[in-house]
Amino acid sequence: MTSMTMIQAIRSAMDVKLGMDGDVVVFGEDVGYFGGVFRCTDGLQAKYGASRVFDTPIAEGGLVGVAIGMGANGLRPVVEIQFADYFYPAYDQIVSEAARLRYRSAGDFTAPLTIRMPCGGGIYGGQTHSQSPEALFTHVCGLRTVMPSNPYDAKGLLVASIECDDPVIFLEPKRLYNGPFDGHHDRPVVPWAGHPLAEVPEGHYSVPLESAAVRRPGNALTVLAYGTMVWVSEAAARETGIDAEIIDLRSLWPLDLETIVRSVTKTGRCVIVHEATRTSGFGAELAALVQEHCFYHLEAPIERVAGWDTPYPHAQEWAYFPGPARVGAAFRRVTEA
Amino acid sequence: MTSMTMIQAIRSAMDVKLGMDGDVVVFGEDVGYFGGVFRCTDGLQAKYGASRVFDTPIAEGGLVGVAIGMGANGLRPVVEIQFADYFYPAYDQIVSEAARLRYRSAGDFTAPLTIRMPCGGGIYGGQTHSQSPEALFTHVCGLRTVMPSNPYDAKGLLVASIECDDPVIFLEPKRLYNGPFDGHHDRPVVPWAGHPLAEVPEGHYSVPLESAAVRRPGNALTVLAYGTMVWVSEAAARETGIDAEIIDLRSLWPLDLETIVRSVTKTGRCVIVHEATRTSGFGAELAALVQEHCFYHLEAPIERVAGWDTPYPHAQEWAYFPGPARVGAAFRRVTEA
Amino acid sequence: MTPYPPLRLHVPEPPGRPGRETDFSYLKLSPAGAVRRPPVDVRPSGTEDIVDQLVRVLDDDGRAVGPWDPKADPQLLLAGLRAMLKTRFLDARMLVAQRQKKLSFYMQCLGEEAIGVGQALSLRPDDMCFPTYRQQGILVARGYSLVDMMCQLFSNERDPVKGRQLPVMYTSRRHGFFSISGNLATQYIQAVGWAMASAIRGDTRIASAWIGDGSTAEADFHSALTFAAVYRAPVILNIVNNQWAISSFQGIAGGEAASFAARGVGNGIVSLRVDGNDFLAVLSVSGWAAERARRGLGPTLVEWTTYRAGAHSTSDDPSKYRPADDWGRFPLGDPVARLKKHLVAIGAWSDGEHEAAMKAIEAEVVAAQKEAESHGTLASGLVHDASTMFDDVYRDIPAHLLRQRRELEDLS
Amino acid sequence: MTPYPPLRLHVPEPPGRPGRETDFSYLKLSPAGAVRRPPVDVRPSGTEDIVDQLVRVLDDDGRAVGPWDPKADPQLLLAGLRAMLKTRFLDARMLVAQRQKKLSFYMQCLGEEAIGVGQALSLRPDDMCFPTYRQQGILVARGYSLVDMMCQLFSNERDPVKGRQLPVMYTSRRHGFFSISGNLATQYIQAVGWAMASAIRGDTRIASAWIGDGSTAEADFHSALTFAAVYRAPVILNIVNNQWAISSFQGIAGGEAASFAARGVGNGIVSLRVDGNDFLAVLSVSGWAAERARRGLGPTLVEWTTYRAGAHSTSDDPSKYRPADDWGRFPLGDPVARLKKHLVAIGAWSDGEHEAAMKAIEAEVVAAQKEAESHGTLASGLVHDASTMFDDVYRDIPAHLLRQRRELEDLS
Ligand SMILES: Cc1ncc(C[n+]2csc(CCOP(=O)(O)OP(=O)(O)O)c2C)c(N)n1
Ligand SMILES: Cc1ncc(C[n+]2csc(CCOP(=O)(O)OP(=O)(O)O)c2C)c(N)n1
Ligand SMILES: [Mg+2]
Ligand SMILES: [Mg+2]
Repeated sequence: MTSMTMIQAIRSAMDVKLGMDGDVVVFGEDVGYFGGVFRCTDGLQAKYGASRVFDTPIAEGGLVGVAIGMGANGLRPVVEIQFADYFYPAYDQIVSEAARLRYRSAGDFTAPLTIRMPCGGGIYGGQTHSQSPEALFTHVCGLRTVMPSNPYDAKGLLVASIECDDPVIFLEPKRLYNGPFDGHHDRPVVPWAGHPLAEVPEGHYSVPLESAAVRRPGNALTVLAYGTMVWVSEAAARETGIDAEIIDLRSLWPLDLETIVRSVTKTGRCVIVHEATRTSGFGAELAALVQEHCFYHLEAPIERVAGWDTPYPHAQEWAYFPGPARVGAAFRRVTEA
Repeated sequence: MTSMTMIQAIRSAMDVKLGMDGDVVVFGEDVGYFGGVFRCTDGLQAKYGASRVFDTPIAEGGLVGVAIGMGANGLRPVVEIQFADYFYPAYDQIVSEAARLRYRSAGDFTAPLTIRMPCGGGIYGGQTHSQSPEALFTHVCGLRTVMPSNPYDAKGLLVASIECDDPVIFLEPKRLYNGPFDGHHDRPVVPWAGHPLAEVPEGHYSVPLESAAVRRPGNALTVLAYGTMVWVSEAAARETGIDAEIIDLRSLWPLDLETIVRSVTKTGRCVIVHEATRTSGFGAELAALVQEHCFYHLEAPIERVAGWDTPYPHAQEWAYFPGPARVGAAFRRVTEA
Repeated sequence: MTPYPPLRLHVPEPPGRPGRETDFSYLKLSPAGAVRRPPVDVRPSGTEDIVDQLVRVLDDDGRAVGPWDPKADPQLLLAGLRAMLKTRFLDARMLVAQRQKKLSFYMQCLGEEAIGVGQALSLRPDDMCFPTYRQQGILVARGYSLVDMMCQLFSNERDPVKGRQLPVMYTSRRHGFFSISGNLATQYIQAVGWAMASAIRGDTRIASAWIGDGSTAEADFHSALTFAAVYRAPVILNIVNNQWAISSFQGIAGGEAASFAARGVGNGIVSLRVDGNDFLAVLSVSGWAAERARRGLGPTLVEWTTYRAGAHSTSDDPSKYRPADDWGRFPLGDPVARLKKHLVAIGAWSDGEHEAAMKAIEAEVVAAQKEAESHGTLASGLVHDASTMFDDVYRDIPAHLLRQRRELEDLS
Repeated sequence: MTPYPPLRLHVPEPPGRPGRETDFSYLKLSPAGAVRRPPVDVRPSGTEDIVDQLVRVLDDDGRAVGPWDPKADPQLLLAGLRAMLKTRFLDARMLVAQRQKKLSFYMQCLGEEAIGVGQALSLRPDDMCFPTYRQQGILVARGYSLVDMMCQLFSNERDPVKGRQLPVMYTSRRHGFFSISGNLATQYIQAVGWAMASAIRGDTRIASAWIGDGSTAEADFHSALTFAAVYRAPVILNIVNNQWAISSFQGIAGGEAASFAARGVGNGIVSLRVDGNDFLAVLSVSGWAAERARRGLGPTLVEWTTYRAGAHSTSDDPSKYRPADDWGRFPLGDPVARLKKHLVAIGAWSDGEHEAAMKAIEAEVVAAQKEAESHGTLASGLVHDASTMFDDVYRDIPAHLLRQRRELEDLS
């Protein structure tokens, strides 16, 4: 066990898999010699050589396209999209190809690839370095979408994603890379060091996909969150004193619906929190599912706290970010309803 | 007034706008000389010349990209994506550029373009000629998403879309091009001729965006549908004898929420029907909104009837298509709950 | 300031339209044997000077001439002829079957048979092809079962892709034939990735990528050229320029100002423009390109000049946008007739043998169809069970799809 | 079969790394004055033979030589020098301000100033530029207010884009400067569309498109070349090859086997490779390309050879991936020093005047900064009100955004 930041944990997952499995390759823009703009692949090219860890041209569609071809030829590519805001040029390859290949060939060809991308705001990145596009993947059948909220899960889920035979979209909340950020941007930065979820085994382990984690048991309401919003929700629970049960979804789709239903059936109230824009966000699916499965237990409307339906503004970042105040207000509304 | 098919109505909208406004241009793959694979632009090049109506290279990203540049230079482009299944290569230009340009430049530049695309199944088109990707647009702030269900609306909404200063995604349910298809694929084809909604003025008129239409008033439950599913829902109501209030959304986003809330408040029950895959489909947003706004009036869980979460299969088309039987079963469940 | 006249938009027009005969002089032709044959280790810029010429082997008299003569074993040529004929018969029968509604849709490759067949015969069986919908010749040449092909076309209960795809969207990993996508061009960059994987793994298998003239405008074409050049991927980048993309002439794809082969040179890729209706040229250039790839010398791009003799698909009517008799006037002729003439000229074949071969092949195709139809057709409704629809979305069926499958089953 | 050795992946490596001096011989240089100057109505293939040479005007002694000498009015050159200096001072000051946290982020164009400035001075003021984040020189040359620029950089309450974009993402329709996107390459095809619109409307305005070497790998680059060639759009397609894309050398973008200018030729576009640190070459080639566009002769692609002297952005540390003193050894030198030398050589300028100009410009920049800061900085929190966040998503604010705005207001 060592204490790792989320960056180190993610790197460690790739390191472990590169070491264990000669078919794993890692590539993307600036990931080779330099080690990635967030340093997630730092040192891996030096360790495994340039034909296993390398830089690519700036062509997201191209790099996902070659990854699919490599997957069809027996490799297990792990590619990085430099920012989630830049996956759009690769969308056709992701949706029409990676997600459909097994189905359309009835299993004759498959593309087991993992697409990593840093997502989310809170770093003054403006509208093109802050997006959370998860709903654009959860709508696509054939894809798995995963988002960890801490170093332990990040490594375990990334290992599981690389080992998974389905294509996985692995979203990394970049604001959590260096510490468990709870939305209080005006307070001193909290590092990962010392946090129990930053205790990460150096070797191989995995966290199963499709399994949510109850981060905070509670009885007053159920909170469905993932990524940075798990920490924001914890802060909101602390600050409002409301006994929230906070579920960290970890795997967005396919989803651990059971854990959700069990909790909402118990609490009768539900708040969904995500950073992505609200309309047609993944929160909509969660709300629809919860009311479908827990209708007769619900005592208040399910609320969604989410990014506003605007691009992520640069100077108004903290008015946009769904911080503890907004989340806490929703807790209050839902418990008082 | 003439009786028009949906194809003729759509053509007429472009014809009227090309005639009225010298800034309107129409282009896309095969839309020029040939008049489009569905003939929607037939005769327009001959009438307005090849610099106003023309063929483009097979590059969806490219043709949307040039449309944005043209929009910034004062034109009002109406482009066709040959099938909605092929918009993916244009997604970056649509999301990162068309939808964001006004915002990021604080109104300094805008791109008033209309992107037409035939969508939906029921024509044995297989997984790449049958998709309904509306949710991939409704999640994107800055876009308007529209889907007509009949010739009158098709023309009126298309005129309104072309005149709108925001970028509009205009989805055309291709199974409705030639008749009001209600899902009974084994019955004789019903043409538009003679249908009241096929009575279309030849000249200029528009149907306002953001306005839903109540297609069938009723008291037993509210049905939210659009495109082909409006006709399928009417068939289901007829066949089950359930007094459904069927709302044709027409504008998916921004949405006429008022009409929806008024209806569900009255009926207390709601079924949402769409052809797109269910998970994270637009139905999820509708369900989330309805339970948010009508929670205390709801007497049963909101149900979604949608395409299964698989690609659209070719040979199993009618097991996939959400036809009257599946929709009717949902009506029964929801009214009996 | 100088007064400039108003600008005007140039929109390329084809050199022929219904009622106006095509002027084929736009096709820059070279005489057979005229183009030099660079060594296989030619540098990326080493084909710059010949990229707009047209590599040809067969002259008008059916003789093989010049440096690109593959000096092929006549048995190989005969195998090619048979595969081309079989492909043509298959297409013809399936067009009829489509009109009979036994399949929902069909796409023939009439006039382009030499390219797929010739390249397949130049590759090793385990080299991987990433075809478009007009390379059925590859499957035929590699001996894929006609019955399996037709079962796919009929979407019947033996359809290897379980009815999930439109007809012609074959897949056969065992025959080195990648699953065809309905989305144009996507497979072009995947082929490069497959080839890169070969290089990463220290393998010797190479990839063959396919795209149409129209589809070169798509993004994936550019990605493919970039990645292939950067990593010197062992891949053959084929462009089938059959002059049309549905109703759009190749000028709309950018073929007016430069050949498609020139795109390769612009990206630092060894590139050639070749007579795609000349089976010997196809064999020769494919073999040369394969040798380059396998020797680690990097990618080769080949623009095959040919003509889409038929409609784009069974949904298309080309008489709406081009002269009806265009193919008959296409200067590079019919690849089958040209190879036959050569074989007869070298004494390896005769009219009688040809006649007999045609009969035998037709009988084989008819027999295959009969067998395939016995497993059902889309019209007959004998298709894979609807519940199979939920398989293969993921490796294992997740909970939500099990629920949906149950819902479907409950309904019936 | 022949035994082939296992394939191996080629991964391009730069000719220099930290601790290993760059060998700049990979840059094919031509002597000043050596490249011929085709007539403006040259055919698309007419620059094939010179596309890998390097158009240069200034020789080592600061003299203008050869057919590309623009014979420019010294006043124009002085305007260029001043705009370059102003750009450089602006960059230097903003780097410091960023370190002081007055702005969140900054990107300089050190070493590349001649290109944006020179092209701006070759265009008419109403020609539309579609820049990347390294063409601030265009705005400076066109006289955009430094205060407005800085207000954008400080994201303050006078920021013309209301704090919505990262610093350097300027927009000014009035100055023919298209809104910069954070997504690479997207504006390249939009420029072509803008130019096509000019042609459709019978206008005489042209467009200038900008992209970096690294970004040429993106799809939109390919679309732009295709559409520009097909419709002969009146556009200048600029590629700024500053050798790096963050940490990736231009070889990773495909610059190893062919120049980026060669991409243009491959698409049937008149293309040149030009010394981008030679202000006279920039003026001359830009003017030539603009004349071609305005005369309806179609697009011109220009690869400007230059060097990214500084870090990619304030978030980057180039010492991690390239030798620290690389720029000092770059063979094409510093564009400002080279133009100054020329002006002194022709007697239009002196060291004293230069010194004085530097002082005056610095004072102007400092004064502008003072004024801009009086309207706030990101650090000071004096920014556009949060409620403005909901404006401009659509032309009119729709109901759901009014609800969200109310929710935000209720919160505070
Ligand atoms: C991304 C995408 N856009 C559009 C289409 C529709 N489409 C199918 S085939 C075709 C023409 C392709 O022409 P070409 O590449 O020349 O191939 P050919 O049919 O001539 O063999 C088009 C536009 C598609 N399948 N995919
Ligand atoms: C679509 C997209 N992918 C990746 C990035 C991240 N990114 C920003 S700048 C850059 C390098 C661009 O290099 P180049 O085009 O050579 O321009 P330069 O910075 O050298 O001027 C990258 C990869 C981005 N902004 N957009
Ligand atoms: Mg073609
Ligand atoms: Mg660069």
